[in-house]
Amino acid sequence: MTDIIKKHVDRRGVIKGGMASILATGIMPSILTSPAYAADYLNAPTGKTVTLGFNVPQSGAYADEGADELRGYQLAVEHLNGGGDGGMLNTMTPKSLKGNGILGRKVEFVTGDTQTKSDAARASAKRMIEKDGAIMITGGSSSGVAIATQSLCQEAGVIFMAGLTHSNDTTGKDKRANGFRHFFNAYMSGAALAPVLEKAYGKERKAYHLTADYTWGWTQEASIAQATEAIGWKTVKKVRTPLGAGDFSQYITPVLNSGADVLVLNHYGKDMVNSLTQAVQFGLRDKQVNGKDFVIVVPLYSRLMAQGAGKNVEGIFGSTNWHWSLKDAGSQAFVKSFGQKYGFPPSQAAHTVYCQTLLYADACERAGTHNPCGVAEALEGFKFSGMGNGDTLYRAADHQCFKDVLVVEGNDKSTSKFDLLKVVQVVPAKQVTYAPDNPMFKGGELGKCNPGKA
Amino acid sequence: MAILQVTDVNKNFGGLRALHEVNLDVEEGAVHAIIGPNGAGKSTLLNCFVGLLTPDTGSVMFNNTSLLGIKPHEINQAGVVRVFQTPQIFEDLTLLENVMIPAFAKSDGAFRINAWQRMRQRTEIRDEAEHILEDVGLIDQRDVICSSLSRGDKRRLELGMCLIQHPKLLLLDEPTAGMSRADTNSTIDLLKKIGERGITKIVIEHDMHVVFSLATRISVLAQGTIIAEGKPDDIKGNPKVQEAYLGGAEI
Amino acid sequence: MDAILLQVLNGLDKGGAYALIALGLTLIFGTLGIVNFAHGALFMIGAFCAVSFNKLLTFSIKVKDESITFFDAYKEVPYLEVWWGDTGKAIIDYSVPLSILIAIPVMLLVGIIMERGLIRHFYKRTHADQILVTFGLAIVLQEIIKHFFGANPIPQSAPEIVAGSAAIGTWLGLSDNLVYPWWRLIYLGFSLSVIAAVFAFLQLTTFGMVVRAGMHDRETVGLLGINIERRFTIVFGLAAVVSGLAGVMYTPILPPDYHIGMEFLVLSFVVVVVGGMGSLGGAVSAGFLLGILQSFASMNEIKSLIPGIDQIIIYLVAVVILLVRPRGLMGRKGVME
Amino acid sequence: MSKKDLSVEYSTILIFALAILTMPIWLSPIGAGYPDLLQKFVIYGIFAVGFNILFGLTGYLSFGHAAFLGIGSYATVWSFKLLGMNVIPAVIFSIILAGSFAALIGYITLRRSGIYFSILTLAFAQMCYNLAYSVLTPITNGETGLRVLKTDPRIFDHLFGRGQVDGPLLTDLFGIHMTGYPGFYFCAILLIITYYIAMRIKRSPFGMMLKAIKSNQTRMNYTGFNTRPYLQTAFIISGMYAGLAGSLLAITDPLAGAERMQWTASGEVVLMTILGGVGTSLGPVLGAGLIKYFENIFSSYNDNTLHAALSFMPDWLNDVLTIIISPFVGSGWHLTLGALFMIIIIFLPGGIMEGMGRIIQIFKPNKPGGSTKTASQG
Repeated sequence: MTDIIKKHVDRRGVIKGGMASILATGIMPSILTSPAYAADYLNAPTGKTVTLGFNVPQSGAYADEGADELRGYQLAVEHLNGGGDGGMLNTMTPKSLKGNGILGRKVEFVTGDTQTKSDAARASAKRMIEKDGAIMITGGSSSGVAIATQSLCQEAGVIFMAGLTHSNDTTGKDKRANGFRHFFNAYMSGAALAPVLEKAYGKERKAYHLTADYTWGWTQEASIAQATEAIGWKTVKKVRTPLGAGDFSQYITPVLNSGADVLVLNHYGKDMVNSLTQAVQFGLRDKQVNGKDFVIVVPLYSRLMAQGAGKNVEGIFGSTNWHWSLKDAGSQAFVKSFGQKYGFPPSQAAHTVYCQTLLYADACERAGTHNPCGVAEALEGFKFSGMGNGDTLYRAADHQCFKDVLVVEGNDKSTSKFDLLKVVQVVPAKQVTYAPDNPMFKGGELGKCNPGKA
Repeated sequence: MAILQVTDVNKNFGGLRALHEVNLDVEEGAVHAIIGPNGAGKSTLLNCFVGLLTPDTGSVMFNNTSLLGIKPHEINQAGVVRVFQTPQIFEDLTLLENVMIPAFAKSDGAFRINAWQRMRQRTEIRDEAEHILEDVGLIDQRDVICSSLSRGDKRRLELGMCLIQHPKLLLLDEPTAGMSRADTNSTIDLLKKIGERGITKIVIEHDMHVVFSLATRISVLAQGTIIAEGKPDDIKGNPKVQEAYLGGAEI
Repeated sequence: MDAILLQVLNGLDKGGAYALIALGLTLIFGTLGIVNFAHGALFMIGAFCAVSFNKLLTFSIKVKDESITFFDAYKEVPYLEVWWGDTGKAIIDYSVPLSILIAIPVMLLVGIIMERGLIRHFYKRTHADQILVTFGLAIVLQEIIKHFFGANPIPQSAPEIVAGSAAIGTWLGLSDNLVYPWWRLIYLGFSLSVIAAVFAFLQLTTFGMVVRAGMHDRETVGLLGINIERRFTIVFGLAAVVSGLAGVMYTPILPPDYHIGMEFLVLSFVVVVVGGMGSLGGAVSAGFLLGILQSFASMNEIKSLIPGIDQIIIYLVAVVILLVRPRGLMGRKGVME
Repeated sequence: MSKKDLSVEYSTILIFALAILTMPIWLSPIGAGYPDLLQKFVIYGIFAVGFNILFGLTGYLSFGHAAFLGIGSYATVWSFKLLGMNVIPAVIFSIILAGSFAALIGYITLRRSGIYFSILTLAFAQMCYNLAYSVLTPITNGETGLRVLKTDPRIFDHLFGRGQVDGPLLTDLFGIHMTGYPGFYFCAILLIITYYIAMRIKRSPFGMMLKAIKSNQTRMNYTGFNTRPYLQTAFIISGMYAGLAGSLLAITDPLAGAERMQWTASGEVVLMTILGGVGTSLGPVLGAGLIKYFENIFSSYNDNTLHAALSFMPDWLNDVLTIIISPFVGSGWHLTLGALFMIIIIFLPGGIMEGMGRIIQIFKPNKPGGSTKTASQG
C-alpha cells in the first residue's frame, strides 16, 4: 500500500538526485554512463545521501567488540565524507575514492543490535533494508550471525561486507555472491601458526583439542589439526565443549592424564577467556610431559579476549587478522586517526570493518553504481595494498581476501593495557593461500549476484 | 437396601490407629449422621469414601461397586459428592459459573473437549444453575466473583454446586462449622428442603442441634471405632455415648 | 583412577558452587515465597564488588608513554605500591579475599534496599508479577554494571601463593597427575563453611528458629505476633550476602562480566527445584548431586557412549528426579505447587 | 447470553481484524511500519495468544514454550527442503509436529504442577536447545541455522517444473511470495483466525473448565472432572500455536536458528503475556508488540538518529536531550525494557490491559455499586 506511493516518489527522486549530483560534483553520474547495470535495484539511492547499515552486537557477550566495530565504522564514514585526517584514504592503493562520499553522495548510516543471535541479526538487517533503505549491510561478530546475515542479504539483494567471522564456511560452503569477507579464516590461522609452532615447539608433539561445540569450533578444530598434523604433530583427542560452559574443569582434568603435551583451545570470546584462565590454574603450563614443557595454543586471538584473560595469555601463541602495533603506513595512518578520535588503539574488529567500508565505497566508485552486481564485479579480483595487511587480493572465486596473517604471542612484558599481544611473525599471504576447491571449503556455490527487485 | 456399605475398614497412620474395624451401612434416602469427639476419625472415614485416603484393609462399596482404588473424579461420577469443611469453590469465577461447572461434569462427563461450543448454547445448564442459585438464595449475586462472598455464603454456594450434580450420596463435612446461629438455622432449613429430593446424606457434625434436626440415623465414632448406632432417640439415651462425650452435656 | 578422582573433585567443586548459589535462592523462596529472578544479579553484584575493590586498590599513578603519540598509553603504577612498596603489592595480591570484607556490608545493604524498596510490595502478588518485576530489576542492574564496566570479562587473580595447583597425588602417594588448583580447593572449603554457617545460624539461634518456622508455616508464625516483616528483611539481606560471597570467590575461576548472573540463574533454579522447594538441605544435596553427575557425564568415555550427554545431563537429571520424586529430593507438600 | 453477546463477539473480532490489517498505516509514524517488524508483531502475537491459553487460563506456567516455536520453524524449513516452497504443507506439517511434541512433553510434565511443572518444561526446552545447537547439527544446522538450499530435493517444485529458480528461493502461496507485505498479510490473517479461535476457546465450556482448574484444581477433581486431559489438551493447543508461530517465522524468513529454543526465548513469551495482562485476550498481543518494538526500534537509535529525531528543537536542548536519552536507546535498550517491566508491574498489577481498563474507567460515567467485583468478559 504505502510502499507503492513511496516508489512513485522514489522514481522521481532518482532523476532529481542524479541531476543534483551532476551539479554538485561536476562529474558525469555513473548511472548514466554504465549501461551494464540497471539503475533500478533495491534501495537505489535517490537523494544526496547513501545509507549503510552497521549491524553489530550491542548487547550480550560481544558488546564491547561491537562497540569497537561501531567506532571503526564511524571513522570510516567520517573519512569517506572527507572529514578527519583521511586515515587510510591516504595510503590505500589503488584508490578511486575522493573524500566526497560515495559517488558524490554523502554517506549516512544506521545501526542495529545483532545480540549475537541469528534471528535478531536478521531482523535488524531487515529493518535496515526495508525501513531505512540501506544499500549495504556490514557487521557481525560471530560466524553464525555473519552467515545468516549474508544469506539474508543475498535473498534481499544488497551487498554484505562481513565483519568478524572466522569460520571457513563463510567463504566456504556458505559463500554467497553478495557477500564479501576481509577477515581471515580458520584455515589461514592453521597455515600461519603451524610453521611458528614447529619452530618453537618442535615436530614431536601430541595435541589435545578442546573445541566449542558448534560450526565455527569444528572448522577451526579441523583446520588446526590438519595444519599441525602436517608438521608431524599427533592429535591425541578432540573434545567438544558446550557453548558457554562457564566452568571447564571437567574438560581440563582429563588433559592431565592424556599424555598430550599441547592443549589447543578452539574457543572464542568468553569461552576462551574462561577455558584459558582455568587451564592455567590447573597448572598445565607448569607441567612437564614427555620430557617437554606443556604448552597451550589459542588459534584465534583478539585483544579484548586477551584483556579478559589477563596475565594468563603471557607467552601463548595465536593468530590475529591485524594488530595496531604494525608499522606499515596504512596501519599507522589508521591507528593515528582512531587513536586521536577515541584515545585508545583500535582492535582488529575495528580495523576489518573500517577496511570493509572503504573497500565497498571504493568498489562503488569504480563500478560507478551502487548496484550490488556492479559492486560485486568491481570487488572480485580486486588487488590493493596500503590497508595494513600488505598486498591483498579479493579473490573472485570465493570472495575471500588473501593477505598477510599475524602470528602473535601474549606479551609478558606489557607496559600498558593495550600492549597485551606482540607480533611474532607476519606470515605472507602466499603461505596462507589455498585453492578454492580445498576440501575444507567445498560444497558451496556463490550463485549469481542479486540486485534485489528490478 | 444399603446404598453405602463399609466393611471392616482399618486405617493406621504410622503407629497411630485412626480407624479400627469400622462397619457402616447407609440406607438409601437416609440422613445418616456420624458424630464423635475430636480426633475420633470422622474426617478420616469420610476421606476414605472419596478417594483421598485408601484404607489399609476393608471395603467400601457404593451401589455394589467398590470405591477403593479409583480416582476422585470417578467417585464423583458414580454419584458420591462431598461438601468440604472449608469451602472448596472456584474463588476467581462468578457464582453462576461456579454452579454451572459441576453441571457440566454431570452432563458432559469427566472429560470432553467442547472448545468450540458457545456457553450460551448450553441454556439448559444455565437455567438449571440459576434455579439452584435461587434455591440456595444467592441468585442476586450471580455475577459476583466468589472471593468476595462471606463464609456462610461460600458454604451455601458449595452446597448448590453439589446439588446441581444430582448426587446419589452427599457427604457433608461439618456443614455449619463456624456459622452464626441464624446462619446455622437457615442452613438446616436448606438441608431439610433438599432432603425432600430424596438424596442420601452422610453428615459429620459437632453441633447436636443440627444433628438432631436432620438425622434419621446416627453412628457414634470414638477412637476409630463405631461405639453405637441407631435412631436419634436411641443414641440420646445411650450411656456409652454419654461417656464418650465426657458427661455429654450437649445431649 | 586418577581421572575418576579428579572428576569427583570437579564435581564437589561445582557442587559447592551450585549449592552456594542455590542456598540464597531457596532461603528467599522458602521464607518469603518470592520467585526471585534477580538472584543471579545478586551473584553478579558480588563478583563486581571484587572487581571494584581491585580497581580501588590499583588506583594508579599514570606515566605517559612518550613513545606512543596517537593515543594516551600509560605506564601504570598503583599508588599502594608507590606508598608502601612490597606491602602495597601484597595487599593488591590479596584483593579477592580482602574484598569479602567489603562485599558483606555492601550485599547486606543491597539486599535490604531491594527487600524494603521493592520485594516487600510483592509478597501478596502473584508469582507471575514477581517474575516480571524481579526480571526487570535484574536487567536494570546488569545494564548499570555494563555501563560502568563494559561487556568484556574482567580478570581477577587469586593471591600468588594459591595461584597454582596442589599436588594432591604426590601427598597421597598416587600419581603426579593428580593435581588440583588451590583456589578451587579453597572455594570448596569456603562454600562448605558458608553452608555450615547458614545452617548453624538457622538451627542454633532463636532468630533462625523463627525463620525455620516461617519456612514451614508462614501464616502461623505471622499469627504468633512475631514481627515477621523485619525478619524477612534480614533473611533477604542474608540471602544476598550468601550469593554475593559466592560471586566474590568465583571471580578468579570465572572472570566476571555483566552477564554472569543470568548464566547462573537458570541453573540455580534447577538446583533449588530438584532439591525441593523450601528445603535448604535439599538445595545443598541437589547442588552436589548435579555437580558430580555433570562432571562424570563430561568424561570422554561417557561422551563417546552417549554423544552430547554432557550438554543436557543437568536437565535430564532434573526431569528424572522430578518424575520419581514429585517434590524434588526433600520438598514439602504444598509449597509452590 | 443473547443475540447481543453474539454481535459483541463479532464486532470485537471485526475491530481487532481492522486494527491488525491497518497496522502498516498507523504504525508508520512511530517507525514500525515496515514489513519485517510488522510480521514479527503478528507472529509473536500468535505465540503469545497461544501461550496465554495455557498460562492465562490454567495457570500452568510453562518455561519451555520456545521449544515448540523452534520445532515449528525446523519443521517448516524441512518441509521447504523436501516438499517444496509452498507454505501450506509447511504450516500443516509444523502444527502437527509441534502438537505431537507438545503431547509428549505435556504427558510427562503435567504430572507435576506449580514450579515443578515450570522447571520440567524448562528442562525439556533446554535439552532441545542444547542438542539442536550441537549434536543434532545434521538436522538443525546448528549455530548457523537451517536454510533452504538450491540443491535440496523440493519434490513438488520439481514435479511442477518450478525446481530451477534463478534468483533466491522464496516461499510462496500459490505464486504469491511470502515476503514483505504479502507475508505480513498472510500472518495477519492467521493471527486474526487464531485470535478468534482463542476467544472462542476462552468463552467455551472447555475454557471455563480451564479457568476452573486454575482457580481450584482439587474442587475440579471432586466435582467429577478428570483434569489431566483438560490440561493436556490446553498444552497441546498452545504448543500448536507456538508451532504455527515458529512456522510463520520460517515462512517470512526461511531460516531456523537454535537460539529460538533457548530459555531466554521462552522467558520472552512469558514476559509478553504478563506485560500485556495474563488471561486477557488482547493483552498478550499488546505485550508481544511492545517488546518487539523495543527490541527492533529502540535498539536502532544512535546519537545521529537521535539528533535527527530531535532536530525540531533548539540546538542546545537537542544536545542536552541527546545526552540524557542516549543511555536508554541503542545499546541501552535493554535498560529501558527492564525499567519498563518494573514500572508497569509495580503500578499496574494486571499489565497493560489493566492500565487500559483504568483509562476507560476515567472516561466512563461513574457506575453505581463499583465496590463489588463483577466478572469481566474480555
